[in-house]
Amino acid sequence: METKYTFKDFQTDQEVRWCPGCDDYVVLRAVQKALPEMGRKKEDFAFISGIGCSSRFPYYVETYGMHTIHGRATAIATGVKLANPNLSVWVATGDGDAMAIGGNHFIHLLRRNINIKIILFNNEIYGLTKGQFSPTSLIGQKTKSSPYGNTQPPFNPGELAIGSSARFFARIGGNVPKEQTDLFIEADKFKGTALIEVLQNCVIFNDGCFTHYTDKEVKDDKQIYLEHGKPMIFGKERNKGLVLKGLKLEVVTVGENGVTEADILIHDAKESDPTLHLMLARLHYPLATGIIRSVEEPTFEEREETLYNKVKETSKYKTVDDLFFAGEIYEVK
Amino acid sequence: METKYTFKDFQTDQEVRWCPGCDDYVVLRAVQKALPEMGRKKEDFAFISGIGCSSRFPYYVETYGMHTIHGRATAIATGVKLANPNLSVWVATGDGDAMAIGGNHFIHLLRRNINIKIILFNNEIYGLTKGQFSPTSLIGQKTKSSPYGNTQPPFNPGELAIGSSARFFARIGGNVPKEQTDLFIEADKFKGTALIEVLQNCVIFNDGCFTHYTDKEVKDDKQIYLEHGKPMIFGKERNKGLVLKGLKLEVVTVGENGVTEADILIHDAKESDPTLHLMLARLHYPLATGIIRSVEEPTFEEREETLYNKVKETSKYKTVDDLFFAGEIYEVK
Amino acid sequence: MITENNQAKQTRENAVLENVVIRFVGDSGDGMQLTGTQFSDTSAMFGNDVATFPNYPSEIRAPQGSLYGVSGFQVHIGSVNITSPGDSVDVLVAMNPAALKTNIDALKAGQMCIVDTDEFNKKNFEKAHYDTNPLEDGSLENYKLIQVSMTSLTREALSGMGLDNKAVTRSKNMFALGMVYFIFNRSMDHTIEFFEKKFKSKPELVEANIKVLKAGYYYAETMEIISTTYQIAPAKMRPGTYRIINGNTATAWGLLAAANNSGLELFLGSYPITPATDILHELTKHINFGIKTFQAEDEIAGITSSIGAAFAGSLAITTTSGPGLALKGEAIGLAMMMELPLVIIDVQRGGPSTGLPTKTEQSDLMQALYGRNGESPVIVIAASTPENSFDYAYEACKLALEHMTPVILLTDGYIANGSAPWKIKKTSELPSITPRIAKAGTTYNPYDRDEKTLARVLAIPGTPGMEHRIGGLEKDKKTGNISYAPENHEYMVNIRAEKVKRVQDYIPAIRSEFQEEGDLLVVGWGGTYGSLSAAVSQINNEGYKVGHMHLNHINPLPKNVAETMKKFKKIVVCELNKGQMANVLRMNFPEFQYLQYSKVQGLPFTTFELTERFKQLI
Amino acid sequence: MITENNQAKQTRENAVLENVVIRFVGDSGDGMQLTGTQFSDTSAMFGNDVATFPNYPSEIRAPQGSLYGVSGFQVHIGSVNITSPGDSVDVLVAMNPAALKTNIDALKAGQMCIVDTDEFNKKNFEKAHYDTNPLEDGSLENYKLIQVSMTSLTREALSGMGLDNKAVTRSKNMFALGMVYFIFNRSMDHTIEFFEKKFKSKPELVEANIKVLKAGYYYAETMEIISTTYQIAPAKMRPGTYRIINGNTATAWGLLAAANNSGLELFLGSYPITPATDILHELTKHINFGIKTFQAEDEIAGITSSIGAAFAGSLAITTTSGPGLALKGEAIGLAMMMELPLVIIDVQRGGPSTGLPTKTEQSDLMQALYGRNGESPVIVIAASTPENSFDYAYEACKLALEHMTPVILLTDGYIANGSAPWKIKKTSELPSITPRIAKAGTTYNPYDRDEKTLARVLAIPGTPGMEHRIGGLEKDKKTGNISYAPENHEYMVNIRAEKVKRVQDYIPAIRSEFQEEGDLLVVGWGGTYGSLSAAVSQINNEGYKVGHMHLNHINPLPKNVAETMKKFKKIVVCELNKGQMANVLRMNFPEFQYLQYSKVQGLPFTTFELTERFKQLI
Ligand SMILES: Cc1ncc(C[n+]2csc(CCOP(=O)(O)OP(=O)(O)O)c2C)c(N)n1
Ligand SMILES: Cc1ncc(C[n+]2csc(CCOP(=O)(O)OP(=O)(O)O)c2C)c(N)n1
Ligand code: SF4
Ligand code: SF4
Ligand SMILES: [Mg+2]
Ligand SMILES: [Mg+2]
Repeated sequence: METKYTFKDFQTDQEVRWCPGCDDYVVLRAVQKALPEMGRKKEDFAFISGIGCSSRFPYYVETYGMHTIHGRATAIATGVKLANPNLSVWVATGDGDAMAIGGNHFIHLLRRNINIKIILFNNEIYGLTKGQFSPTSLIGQKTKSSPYGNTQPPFNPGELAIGSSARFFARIGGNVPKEQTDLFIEADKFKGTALIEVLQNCVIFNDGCFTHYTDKEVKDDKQIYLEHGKPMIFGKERNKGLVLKGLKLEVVTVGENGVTEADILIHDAKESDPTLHLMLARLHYPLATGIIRSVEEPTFEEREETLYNKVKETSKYKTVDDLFFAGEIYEVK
Repeated sequence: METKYTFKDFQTDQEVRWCPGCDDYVVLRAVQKALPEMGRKKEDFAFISGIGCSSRFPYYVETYGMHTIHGRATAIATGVKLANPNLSVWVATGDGDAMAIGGNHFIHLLRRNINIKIILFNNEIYGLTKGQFSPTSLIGQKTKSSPYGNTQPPFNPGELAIGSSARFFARIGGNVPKEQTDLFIEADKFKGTALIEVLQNCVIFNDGCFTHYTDKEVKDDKQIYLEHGKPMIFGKERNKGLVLKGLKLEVVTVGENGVTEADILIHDAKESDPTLHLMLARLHYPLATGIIRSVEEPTFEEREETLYNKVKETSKYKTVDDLFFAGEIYEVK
Repeated sequence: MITENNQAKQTRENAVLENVVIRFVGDSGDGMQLTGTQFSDTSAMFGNDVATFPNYPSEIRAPQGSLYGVSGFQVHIGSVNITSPGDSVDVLVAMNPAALKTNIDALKAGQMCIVDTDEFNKKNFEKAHYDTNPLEDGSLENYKLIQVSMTSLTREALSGMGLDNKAVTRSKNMFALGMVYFIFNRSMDHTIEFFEKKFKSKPELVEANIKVLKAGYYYAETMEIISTTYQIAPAKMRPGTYRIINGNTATAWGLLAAANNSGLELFLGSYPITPATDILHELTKHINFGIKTFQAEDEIAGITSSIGAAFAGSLAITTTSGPGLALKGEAIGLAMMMELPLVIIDVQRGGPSTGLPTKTEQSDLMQALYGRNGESPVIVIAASTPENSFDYAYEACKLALEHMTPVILLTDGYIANGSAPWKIKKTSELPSITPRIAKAGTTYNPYDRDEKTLARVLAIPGTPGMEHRIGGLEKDKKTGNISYAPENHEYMVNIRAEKVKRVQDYIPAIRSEFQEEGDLLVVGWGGTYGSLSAAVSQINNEGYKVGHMHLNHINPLPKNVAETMKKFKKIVVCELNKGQMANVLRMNFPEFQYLQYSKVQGLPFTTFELTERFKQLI
Repeated sequence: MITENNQAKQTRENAVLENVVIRFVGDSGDGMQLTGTQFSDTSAMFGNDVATFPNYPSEIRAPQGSLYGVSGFQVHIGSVNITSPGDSVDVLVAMNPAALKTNIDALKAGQMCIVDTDEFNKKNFEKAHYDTNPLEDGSLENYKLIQVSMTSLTREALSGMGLDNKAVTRSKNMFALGMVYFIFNRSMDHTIEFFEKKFKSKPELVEANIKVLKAGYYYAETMEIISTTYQIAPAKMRPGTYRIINGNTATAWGLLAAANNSGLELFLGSYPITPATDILHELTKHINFGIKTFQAEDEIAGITSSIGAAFAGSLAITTTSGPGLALKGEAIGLAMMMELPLVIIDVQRGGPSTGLPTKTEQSDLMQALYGRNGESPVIVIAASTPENSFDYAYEACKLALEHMTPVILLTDGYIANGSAPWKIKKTSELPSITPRIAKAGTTYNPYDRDEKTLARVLAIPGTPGMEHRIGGLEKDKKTGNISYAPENHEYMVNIRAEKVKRVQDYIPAIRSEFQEEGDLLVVGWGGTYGSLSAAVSQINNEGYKVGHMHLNHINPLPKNVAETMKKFKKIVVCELNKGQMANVLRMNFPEFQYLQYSKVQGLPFTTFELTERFKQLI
């Protein structure tokens, strides 16, 4: 490439049709800013989505894309990537699309570790169908389909994902474009299935559901932004930290009760044992954001490629015709 | 009930049609022995299955049952239980039925915590369709559909289940009827979704896949049978044990290097934090069997019942007619 | 259609009309749905017959002023029988340029167009892709244009109340409604009461809305811009207690009534999908009746949980729309094979695939009949109006429970969202429902059949002595055990088909409306009843001899369909698809020739296009 | 049918036959499939025409000796054209009482029944529900019963080799095969070579099997139990190189050929299901050709991953059977809407629901045509013999790629598992395939269409300058962007249908075989070709004038169907369902009257039942 792309190169001519104030706009912009940084040609991306507000995403990214059917984005992306491993394949999906109707393909994609990036727009609601509870809605949440309060305990996407063998899991607020851009670039660098959960505010049907974590005022105190190799420190004053007490994570204050920075856990996203990552994914105070887990292993397509090379080498048949004429054939004169 | 049932009361007139030597026979017998111990009437059970060798199960249990379609047993059982909470509802399902085509319903049932018992016949193969790899088959496993070796990393059912919020998870060998019977009785006592993974040998298509754990010779050394409140001790000599080193489980020998029984971890199946349960579920040496996790929480149907009572109390409408005639009505004369 | 009987009263003309079509259009945020509903409710209570048609954008909140963000609500009221919301419009209320642009074509020449001039500014012209100001460029000269600064007048009316700009904008729809109430000589009482109830705890909102409503009313009365007001007399309707109801609510209530009358608990397993979701919403509100609604993880779990509930003895329902029905195919086959009662409701929308999800269409008929593997006939019926959705939902339950088979009920986006007066039925007035449930203590064979209906009997788990297993494999005709025997399979395939066929004995005969014989028989089914009936009525008024046979029962068809068709020279099948019912008739009655009139635009038929077509055909 | 031209040779009679049907039956573990395959391969190599039909139990390993555990393999060989495995049997080899009991009815009176007397003991009588020994109770007196202690003789033959009992039992099928080889004057060479290859690394197994084979052969030769041997001359077949192939393998290979000739990578997304799984197995073996097979988590992921691959430029395939097709409906609609090339193969089995999974049926036709929401026509074709499954798989790919649409290929369990000689086609002999792929550097509009075919062009991701988005919502006819415009929707619905319709110009005309005009036209489709052809051939031999029109192209139908039908006085549509093709014809050609002959027993038609029926109808 001669000239570097800017985010404008990834804008389409389509009018963006989300509700004014929806966090989806933030993610779109963050993606459009991240793509030029990935050192790939514009035509080498594919954005695949299902159905939902967030699934309109591909229409707005100037590259190849498919807006498909509800819940199947991960499975369709699987086919795109396997058929054409050179593409950088991205899935845009909602909490309903990915974890309600699409739950099966979601967990199987994570299990297989295909090099696909999933942006999960978690707004804890079905937006497009105008506000029913989703598999991440909270107990007691009042929605159109739970007028007296939701009775279904939610999934924690991080726990479900790591339980399905996710090797890359990150979480990020819906209102922090800069951090999102960084995360998307990191996800692209990761070789394997990468899941990025965005805490996306739906201004219409679930406004403020993440405010207690993401509001500018409280964000630094209520979230911990994890970085590999760095101590788990957070807080406006950057004086809170996480330590391990037995099998529990505890919040301590540096400088209090003799705690020093050296006592604080160092984040190791690359540890293959998921125990600590799961504890972080489960944490409510502070809420863990950033890259929680990032463990490279052979991808499915690499395993397939290896197998192909091996079988090709040893195969008796160079052409399809060889096969047709091999073995038990006979002549009729 | 006057007279107590025996296992014979739960035998049907149908010829059992599994392959000679299949572990499914063992499980069937164990279930038939467990049912009389549950203090329920024979007609108050329902066994629901999908499709697969193991899914033939309901035909052989003399109570209510349905042999349905592939992958949907958990969803159908959900309807049975919600419609009729008095029933003791059991699902018989294979690794393919539950975790391939049925993966979505499986994780959602676990999330919702409906009081249903799932017996997962994990033989790491599709039996009924004559031997394709399943989502629990190992990398490299040669099957009809992976003649050069499987390339898809497997699920660990325990990890997937607990990642989906499973509150009860147990694992047991396919060849230990007595332990199975005990487990089924315990599962019945548990209030909530209970998953019992049976390591079931398929003599035809995947013979011996668990032998290194389940063979009589090695069983005591390679498995640890967990019991709530008891130390995590195993081994033919009962001198091996598990201790926690940081975030890793380690095997130690009691009497060596100053290790005493007091150092050994005590199994707490009822701890609501799943961290240690997940570590146990992931363990390869020894393989954890018995009840790994058993944490009671309100079931979905209880939450629904509570809601119903609340809404009923406050509702304006006593009858459907009340509703029809309420609000904006008008008379035409 | 306005037929003016001029009767000058006071200084203004006051015309008496038989019926009138009013369309309110504005931004999604402009409250057009509420405005329309208020007008239609008020008119219904006044005694008019009423039909309504809401039409909203597929976006949740489209940008203000945009063309695709226009939301509309059409009301057809009359002193005569009203069967459809009407095609062309007599009064158009357009709150901004985008609304005007996208709706003006529907307004009849010479008729009234009321606009909020405050919104006709450069910014909004751009958004609506207007190059010039339509109020000034002469493009509206064929209409009676009524220009009102509604926003400013609303602001004025509210001045001193300390409300912010947003509140002002939000209530200007009441100004429009007030004006329309005046124009049609309607009382404001119903709407005033409505606000008093709705904002019980926010008296300032009650006050504001009423103020604006009255301001609009008095403005129209006072200013010399309205030259004619109209009178629409009460319609002759069957005496009784009425309410305005939309199709989805009527469907939900039909299910409630069936649960009540069958003595079973209702279980709904469903996954949200437009335009069916409101049935789930409605039923969920009423769990106090001991019904159970279960929002499942997907459509397959929706139906399969219902199958479980059916086995366990509930009145089992699943609701969906086209793509969801496709996903349920395999499970419908299972229910059919196990011969369990199950009601599947498909509120059809524009297809194929995701298609036009917020638009109407009738293109799932073949899918309903054939969308699953093997020979698997089920009962298929269709509702044809918002209000009879109640009856067909009820009948679907009755047929499922009494004949032990899945029943597919087809409705569509048009009747699901449209509304009309419903003469309320008491549950005690409805036909009885007798579920086929085995009584404890009798001997039980799961596949024993009733001699007449061929329906089997259900033994509910928990009943002692009736333990049994059923499944999706072919089963022995006697024992119900798995059977691979060739003749048994053929026998069972036949008997399952025969069971559905015999439902003919339990459904009413069909009849041709307007004419029992004649030159043309218009055949329709499902949600097009209103449009077809209006068109056939009109063409008969014009002296043609045209009948209207409208099918609600599709599989099986009523017994006398052929007999009914025989009496006409020509048959035209009109449907919002490419001819699916025509093909069903060809399969069943190949001895007739079927003309077709198809429309696949996501829209209902109009009277005009229908009558034109009928005339060509005769 | 044995037409004996007695020609006594040596001491024994040696009859020359035109064709003969042999059925090998025994326990699942008795190796009947191998035995039958060896016999048919040897006969084919000798020059006979051949058709085979395996029939195994649905259980994986049923208990030994049980009735439902019987496994069979039927071979029909001839010096004449053989189109079906034949109905009734000339030689029955029954390895145990259960096998005898479940198969004896198929044996023609007076014909040869060979049994292993060692297995006729009390235990096995019980398992087979025989009250008395059938070899002694006179029940077999109408047959030429040949009693051989095969197990003992096998044990003897192997004595001294140190093999265990299991090995003895396993090879006794070779004793039977040896005998049959002698009876039909067949060489043992092919089978000997087979074992030499198969057990290359286990010479003791090679030796054992050959020993037993020869023992059987010489036993038959030596002992005076075989009074007649038979000669079946080579058939007149088109010269060339042949192999015996079953339908599933032929299907898989047709796909391989299409991938090769289209220059695209093949991608198969599939989920195992009987009887389709073998296509997945076969393709997976050949990943060395650069093809990709993906065993997905379910049918939906099977097809949707293929849709992804199609978008990415692969030749995309998904394989399944009835219940799986039901699950794929929604996704087929998506592919249809996006106008992507995709081949969906449905190997039909007995339905509805799980039905009779190991049996054959043709009851997915309507599902293939209509099993999804909205107006969503796709191409539907059907293979009709094991060997032409190759051609139709190939054609399915060609049509999909050249017309940019999903294509459903229907086969069935009968032709999928049956086998027949295939004159091998070189890939270079096949018609070319030209996928519609946009070339970099040209201007690209995703929904620009070819004038003749109306097919759009695919721009493969990775091609610079052609970035675009497609989806399941209705799209603008020009830009491909989302469009809710009413007329555009109707236009797009019509053009998608028209595109499929125009495929008529690219498929061959149909013709009626045997007679081009006459009293009766037998119409069939798909896998019944062999049975119908055999029956029509026979009835014409008997002097009737009956034609046979067999449809492989179903949507669209060939152009000259009506013309072809017109030439017959009566038409009877014969199918293994309740009349689905008859209804398709009624929809398309309502001007004809269609008689029907349906069979839904999980079994193919027999010549006898067909000819009887035809005679009744004429
Ligand atoms: C097969 C099918 N089922 C249901 C729907 C209806 N539907 C569309 S989007 C959606 C859920 C949207 O929620 P989510 O995935 O969280 O996305 P969001 O709109 O919140 O971004 C549903 C239920 C559909 N389009 N197709
Ligand atoms: C919709 C559908 N897809 C596929 C199948 C074919 N099928 C039946 S059982 C089965 C898998 C069986 O494996 P598992 O669930 O592990 O059970 P097992 O036989 O090993 O006990 C498959 C793929 C089917 N019957 N229905
Ligand atoms: S409904 Fe919610 S999620 Fe959807 S566009 Fe609007 S704000 Fe965003
Ligand atoms: S195939 Fe395997 S799992 Fe199935 S019955 Fe036989 S041994 Fe058991
Ligand atoms: Mg959401
Ligand atoms: Mg299995």
